[in-house]
Amino acid sequence: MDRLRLWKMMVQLRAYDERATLLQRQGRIGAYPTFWGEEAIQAATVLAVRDTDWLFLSYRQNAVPVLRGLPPEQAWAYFRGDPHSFFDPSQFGCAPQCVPLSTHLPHAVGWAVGRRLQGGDEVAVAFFGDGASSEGDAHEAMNLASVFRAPVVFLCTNNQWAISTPFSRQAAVDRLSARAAGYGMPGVTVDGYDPLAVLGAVAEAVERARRGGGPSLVEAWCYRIGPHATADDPSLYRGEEETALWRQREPIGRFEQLLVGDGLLSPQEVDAEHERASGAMRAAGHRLDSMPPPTGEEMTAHVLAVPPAPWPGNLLRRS
Amino acid sequence: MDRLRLWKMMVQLRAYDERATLLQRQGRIGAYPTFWGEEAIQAATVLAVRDTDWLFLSYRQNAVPVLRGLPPEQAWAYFRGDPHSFFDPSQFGCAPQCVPLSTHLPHAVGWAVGRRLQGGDEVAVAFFGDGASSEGDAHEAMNLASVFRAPVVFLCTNNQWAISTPFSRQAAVDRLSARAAGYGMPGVTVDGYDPLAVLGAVAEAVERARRGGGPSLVEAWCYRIGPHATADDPSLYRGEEETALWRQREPIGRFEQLLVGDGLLSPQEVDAEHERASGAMRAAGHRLDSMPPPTGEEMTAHVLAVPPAPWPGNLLRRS
Amino acid sequence: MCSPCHRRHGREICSGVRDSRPMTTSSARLDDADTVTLVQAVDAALEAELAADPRVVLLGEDIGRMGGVFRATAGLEARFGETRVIDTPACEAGFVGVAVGMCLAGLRPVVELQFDSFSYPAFEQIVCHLARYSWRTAGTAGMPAVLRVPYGGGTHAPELHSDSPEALFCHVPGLVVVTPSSPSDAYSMLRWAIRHPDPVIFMEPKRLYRSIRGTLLGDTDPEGLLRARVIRPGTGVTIISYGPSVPTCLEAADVLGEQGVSAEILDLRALWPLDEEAILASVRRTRRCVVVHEAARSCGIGAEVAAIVAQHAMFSLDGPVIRVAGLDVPFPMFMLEDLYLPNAGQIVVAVEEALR
Amino acid sequence: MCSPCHRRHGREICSGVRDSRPMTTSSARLDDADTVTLVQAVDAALEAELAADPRVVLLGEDIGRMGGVFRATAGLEARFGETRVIDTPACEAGFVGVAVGMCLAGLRPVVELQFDSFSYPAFEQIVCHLARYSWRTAGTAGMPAVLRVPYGGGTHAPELHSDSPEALFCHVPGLVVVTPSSPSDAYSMLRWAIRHPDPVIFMEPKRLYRSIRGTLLGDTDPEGLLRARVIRPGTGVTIISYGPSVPTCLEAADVLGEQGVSAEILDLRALWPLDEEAILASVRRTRRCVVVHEAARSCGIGAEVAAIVAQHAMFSLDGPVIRVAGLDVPFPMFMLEDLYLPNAGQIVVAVEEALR
Ligand SMILES: Cc1ncc(C[n+]2csc(CCOP(=O)(O)OP(=O)(O)O)c2C)c(N)n1
Ligand SMILES: Cc1ncc(C[n+]2csc(CCOP(=O)(O)OP(=O)(O)O)c2C)c(N)n1
Ligand SMILES: [Mg+2]
Ligand SMILES: [Mg+2]
Repeated sequence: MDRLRLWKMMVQLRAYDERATLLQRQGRIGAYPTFWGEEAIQAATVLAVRDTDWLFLSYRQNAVPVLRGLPPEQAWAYFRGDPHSFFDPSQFGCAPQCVPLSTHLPHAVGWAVGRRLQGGDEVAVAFFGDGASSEGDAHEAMNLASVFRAPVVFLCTNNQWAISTPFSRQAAVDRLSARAAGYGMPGVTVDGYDPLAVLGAVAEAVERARRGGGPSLVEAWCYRIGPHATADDPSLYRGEEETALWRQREPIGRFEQLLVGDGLLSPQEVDAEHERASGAMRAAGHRLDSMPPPTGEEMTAHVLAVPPAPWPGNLLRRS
Repeated sequence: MDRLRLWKMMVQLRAYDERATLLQRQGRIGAYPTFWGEEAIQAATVLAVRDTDWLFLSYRQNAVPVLRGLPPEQAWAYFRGDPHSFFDPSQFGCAPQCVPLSTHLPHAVGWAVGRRLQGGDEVAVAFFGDGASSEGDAHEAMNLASVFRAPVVFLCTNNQWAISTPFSRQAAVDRLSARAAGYGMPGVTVDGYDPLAVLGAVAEAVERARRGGGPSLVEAWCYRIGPHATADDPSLYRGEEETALWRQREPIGRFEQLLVGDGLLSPQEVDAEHERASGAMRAAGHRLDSMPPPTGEEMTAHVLAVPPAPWPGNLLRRS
Repeated sequence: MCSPCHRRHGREICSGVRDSRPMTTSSARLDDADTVTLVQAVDAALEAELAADPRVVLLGEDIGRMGGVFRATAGLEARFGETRVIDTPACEAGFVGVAVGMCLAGLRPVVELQFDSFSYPAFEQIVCHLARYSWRTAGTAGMPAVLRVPYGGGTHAPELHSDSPEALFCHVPGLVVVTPSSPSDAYSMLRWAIRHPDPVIFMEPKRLYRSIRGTLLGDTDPEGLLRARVIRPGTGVTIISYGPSVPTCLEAADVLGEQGVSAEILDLRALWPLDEEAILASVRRTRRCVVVHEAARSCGIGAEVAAIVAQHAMFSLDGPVIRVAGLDVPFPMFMLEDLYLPNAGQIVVAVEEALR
Repeated sequence: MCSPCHRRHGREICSGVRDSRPMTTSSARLDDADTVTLVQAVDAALEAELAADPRVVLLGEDIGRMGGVFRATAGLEARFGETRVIDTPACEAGFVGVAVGMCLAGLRPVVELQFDSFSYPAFEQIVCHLARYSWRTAGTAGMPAVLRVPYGGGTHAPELHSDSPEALFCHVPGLVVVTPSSPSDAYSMLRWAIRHPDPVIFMEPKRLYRSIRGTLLGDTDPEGLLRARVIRPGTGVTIISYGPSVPTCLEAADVLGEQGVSAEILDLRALWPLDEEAILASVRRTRRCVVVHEAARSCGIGAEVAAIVAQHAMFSLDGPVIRVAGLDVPFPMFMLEDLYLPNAGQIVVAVEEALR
C-alpha cells in the first residue's frame, strides 16, 4: 500500500477544497459545501477500491471524481450553476453528487446487483452522512442490499453535524455502525481522521463484498470542522471550542508527522507538495473562468434521448 | 391479570374473523384480510394498555376497535366499501386502519409526543408487519421516537409472510427485534401464539414508555395461517405442510387447554363462549345488511371542514 | 462516441440506445393469441422483451412465484429465473432507486408498483432521479426504465387502491407517460416502452385488465405509439380521453349516435408528451370538445387539453370546452365509486353542453 | 357533539374548530413593524400564533437554535423553548407523519420543509394521510396542520432547490394550497392558515423573502384571504399569476402601460380552491387572458385557469388564452435560470399574442 500516494491524494483534496472556498469568496462560484477535514475518508476509500468499482456520492464528496480524473474546474462548474459540470458516470466510476439525502443509496444497490447479474465482480461504495442516516431511503437501501447480498459498502461519514443539528438529536445511539446488526451485516466505526484506519476498514468490507459476502456498514467518525456550506454561520448553533479541538486532530498534518517520522518524507517535500497542489488548483480556477457559459438551448439538452417536438412550454419565446 | 377476559377477547376476535370470511364468501362484503391466528397478539395488547392509550393499526388489526366498543358491523362496513365505517379515533382510542404499509408509525410518534407536550402520560402502540418493516417510514418512526424518547411501543406481528414474500426475502436477519439496538431502544421477540408472553412483553414496554423510558420494539413471532386476504391463493407460492404445522399451534385452542387444565374453565364453558360470540357476530352481520347505503352527497362529506363552493369537479352532474 | 446511440459515454453496454429490432408477437403461454385480455397482453409483452433482450429485468412486490397481485407476470419467474424476475421487499422508494442503479449498470428494469397509490412512496426517487438522471449526466446515463402502474377505480378495491395519479407524472419534467386502452395497445406500447431509451411511466387501466379482449399485433410503427388515435371517427364533437375511460366514451358515442350526434373519440395514449396536433386537428374539424377522465379535475390532463385548445383553437370552436372529470375528493369508498366515475350519461350531458 | 366545531368527536381539546379570536399584529422583534421583509413577516406570524395558542408547535430541520436555513423561525426557539419549536432529524416523511399524529393529539403543527424538493419524500404522507384523515374519520379528526414550503427559483440555489411543486398539491384532493406575494399577505395568510381547520400547504416564494418590504396588517378579513385579489386594475387584458411571479407581472404591466395597454393583474393567492368567480369576472371585463407561473407548463395552475376560462368564458374572449410558464424541463442549473424564469419581456409578448 502506497502511503505517499494516499497522502498526495489528501493534499490534492485539501488544495481543491481551499481553492473552492476562495472561489466562492471571490464570487466566481456560488455556495460551496466544504469538506475540510474529511480528506482522509475520501482519499482512503478511493484507494481501497478498484478503478472499476463505482462510488456513489453526496454533495460533500464533490471532489472524489477529481481524484479519478475529472478536471477540478468541471467539478467547480457545478457550484456556479453550470450544466457543463455534468459528466459521464461511467468515465470516472462516480455517480453525480446527490443532493437529496440518502436517495443515492438504493442506486448503489441497483448498480451492484446489476453488475453482478452481468457477471461482473465490481463493488459499489455509497457515501452518506449522519443526518442522511435518518432518511427512509438509507434503511431501504441497507435492507435491500442485505436481502440481495449485494456487493455494497455503506460508508457513513459521521461528522456529528447535519447543518445545525448535532448527532445527539439525529439518533439515539452512540455509533451508527450499531445499525448494521439489524440488517445482518457487519458494522464498524473507525477514526475518520486516520487514513490508514479508514483504508483498512473499507478494504476489508470491499473484499468481503467482492467475494460474495454481502454488504457492510463502515462509519468514519470525525467532526464537521467547517460550516455546513459557505452560506452557513455555525456560530448560530455551536461554540468555537469544540471545533478548535477537532481542528487540531485534522488528518493531513497528523499523517504528515507520521510519514516524516517514518522517513518517507522531508518537511521540505511536504511544503513542496502543498505548493504544487495549490498551484494546480489555481490554474484550474483560471480554466473555470474561461469555460464558456451555457446557452439557452442547453436547457432541454439531454433531458430526454427522444425529445418531443415542439417542447411543451414555449421554448422559442425564450431564445 | 384476568386470563378469562383475555381469552374471551380472543374468542370474540375469532368469531369476528370467521364471520367476516363468511360474509365475504356470501358477497355481503368485498375482499377481507383475515387475521386468523393473530388473536393472541391483538387481544393481549389491548389488555396491556390503558383505555386512554391509543392503538395505531394496519388493515390486519381491523377488529381491534371492536374490542374497544366499535360495533362489528361498522368495522365490516369498511370492507363493503362503505364510508359509514369511518369512526372517531378518539372515541375508541384507535386510529383508523392504515393501508399504506408503516405510514401510521410516525403518527403514533406524533400522537405520543403531542400528548406528552400537553401533560398526558398516555402511550401509543403501533402495529406493523414483517413486510412493513422494510418501508422507510418504519425506520424514520423508530428513529424519531428514540430521539424524542416518545412513549411508543412498536409492535411487529412477524407472521413470516408479506403476501407471497417469505420473511427470508424481506430481511436478512433472524429476528426483527435485532433492529432495536440500532435505535438505542430495547427489543424483544416473543411467541405470538402465547397471549401471556405477548401481554408480558407489551406491558413491560408500555410501562417503560409511560415512566419516560422511551420507545421499545416488541416482535410477536407467528405465522400467517390464512391467505393474505380472501382474494389471495397461497398455493401459488407456498406449500400446505408448513401452514398445517403452524395451524396446530394456533393460540386459542392452546390457551383453552391451559385454562381448562388450571380449572378456570370447563370444556362446556369453552363451547358456550364460542357459541355466544359466534351468535353475536351473526347478529352483527344482519345489522350490517340493514345499514343504509351511503348517498352521493357523502362523497364530499368531511373531506374538508370548510368546503369550497362550488366543489371543483362538477358535483351536480352526478346527483 | 457510442456508435449506436451517438452519445459520448464510456459504458461497455449502451442501454440508452433505441432498439430497432423488430417486435414480433410471442404467442407462447397465451391460451388464444388472437383474443387475449389486457393483463395477458401485459404478461405477453413482458415475456417477449425478457426473451428478446437479456438486459431486461423485472422488479416488484410479489411478481415472482405469485406472478403479481394481478397475475401480470404469471409464469415469468418460472421461465426466466429469479435473477431476472425479482421479488423485492416492501419498499417502493428503495426498489425504484434500485431500478435507477440498474440503468446505470446497463440494464433495462421494468418495475411493477403494486397499485397506483403505492407510487407515492417512490415519488422522490421518480422526480429527483428517474426523471433527471439523463439530464444531469449530460445524456450519458439514460434511464431506459419502465414503471408499470396499475391505476384507476371501478374494481371494488379498498382505500388507496383506485387512484389516478397520471397528471402528477405529467407535471414532472423528464418522464414519458403513456396508457393503453386495449389489449393490443397494451402489448405494443409496453414493448415499445421497454425499448424506449427514456423513463416511461406505463399506466395500466386495471379496470380493463379482464373486461375486454383483443388481438396482439407485434409490428406496429413504434413512433406511432406516442400519437393519439381516433378510435371512432365523427363530425359533431370530439371526445378526448384515455385508458380506463375510453370504453365509457364509446358507450356514450353509441347513445349520442342514436340522438343523431356524430362523436369522434380520440384516445390520447401518450399523456406526456401530448399529441397536440391530433387534438387540434380533430377539434378544428368538429368544432366542439369534451375531455373525459376519472382523475381529480384540478390540474388534471383535462385541464392541459383544454388549455391547449384555448390557446390554439379557441376561434375554431362553437361551444365551450367541457370536462367530465373526477371530483376533487379522495377516491370514494367503493359503494360510491359508480357515482364517482364518469359514466356514459354524464358524457352525453357534457356533449349537450358543448353543443349549446 | 363538540360545541365549537359542531362535530361529533370525543376529543378533550378540539383542534378542528376555526379560530375566531382577532388576529392582532405582533410587532415584537421586528426592526420596523411597518416595513418588513416577507421572511420577517413569516417569522412574525409564527411568533404571533405561538403566543396566541398553546396548541401551535413548529417542526422541521434546523428551525430551532439556527432559526431555519432562511431564518424564518429566528428567535422562536429562544422564546418558546424546544418543546414548541422542535428540531427534527432529517426525515421528511417521518416528521410530516409526526405532524399528522400531533393533529390527532389536538395540536396544530406547523411544519417547515426546508426546500420545495424536500417535500417529495413526504409525498405519501401528504397524499395518503394529511389530505385524507378528516375524510376517513368522518370529520372527527381534522388536520389543522400547515406545511410551509419555500419554493421557486431565482436565488442561485443548487440543484433541487428551485422547484415549484404547487400544482402537484392542487391535484391532490383534501389540501388547501395558498401562496402570498407580499409581506402583508404572508403575515395575514399564514396566521389564517394556522387557524384554519383543514391542512394548508403554504407555499412561500423564497425569491421574494428579502426582495420586497411591506406593512403587516393583523385584522384582515380571514375569509377574504382565500379570494384572489386584483392588485392592479386594468381594462385591456387580465394577467393572472401568484407568488413569485407577481412582481414580474407588475413590471410587465408598467411596460404595457407605456405601450398604451391597460393590464389588470390578478393575484390568485389561493391555488386550491381557485377563485373562479374572480377569474371569470376579470376576464369577462377585459376579454383577454394571460396566465403566468414558473412551474412546468403541463398540468400546471395555468392549465387549470385556462380550462376554467375555456369552459365558462370562452365567448367573452376576444383572443386566445396564453400561458407564460416554465418549460417542461428540470429546473435548470442556475446560470440558466434567468432564461428559464418568466420575465416581463415574455409577458409583454404573451399579451401581444392575446391581443391579436
Ligand atoms: C431529502 C433532503 N432533505 C433535506 C435536505 C437539506 N439538507 C442538506 S444537507 C443536510 C444535512 C445533512 O447532514 P449529513 O447527512 O450529516 O451530511 P453532512 O452535511 O454533514 O455532510 C440537510 C438536512 C436535503 N439535502 N435532502
Ligand atoms: C406502501 C405500500 N406498498 C405496498 C402495499 C401492498 N401490500 C399490502 S399488504 C402487503 C404485505 C404486507 O406484509 P406485512 O407487513 O408482513 O403484513 P401482513 O399482511 O403479513 O399482516 C403489501 C406489499 C401497501 N399496502 N402499502
Ligand atoms: Mg453530518
Ligand atoms: Mg406479514
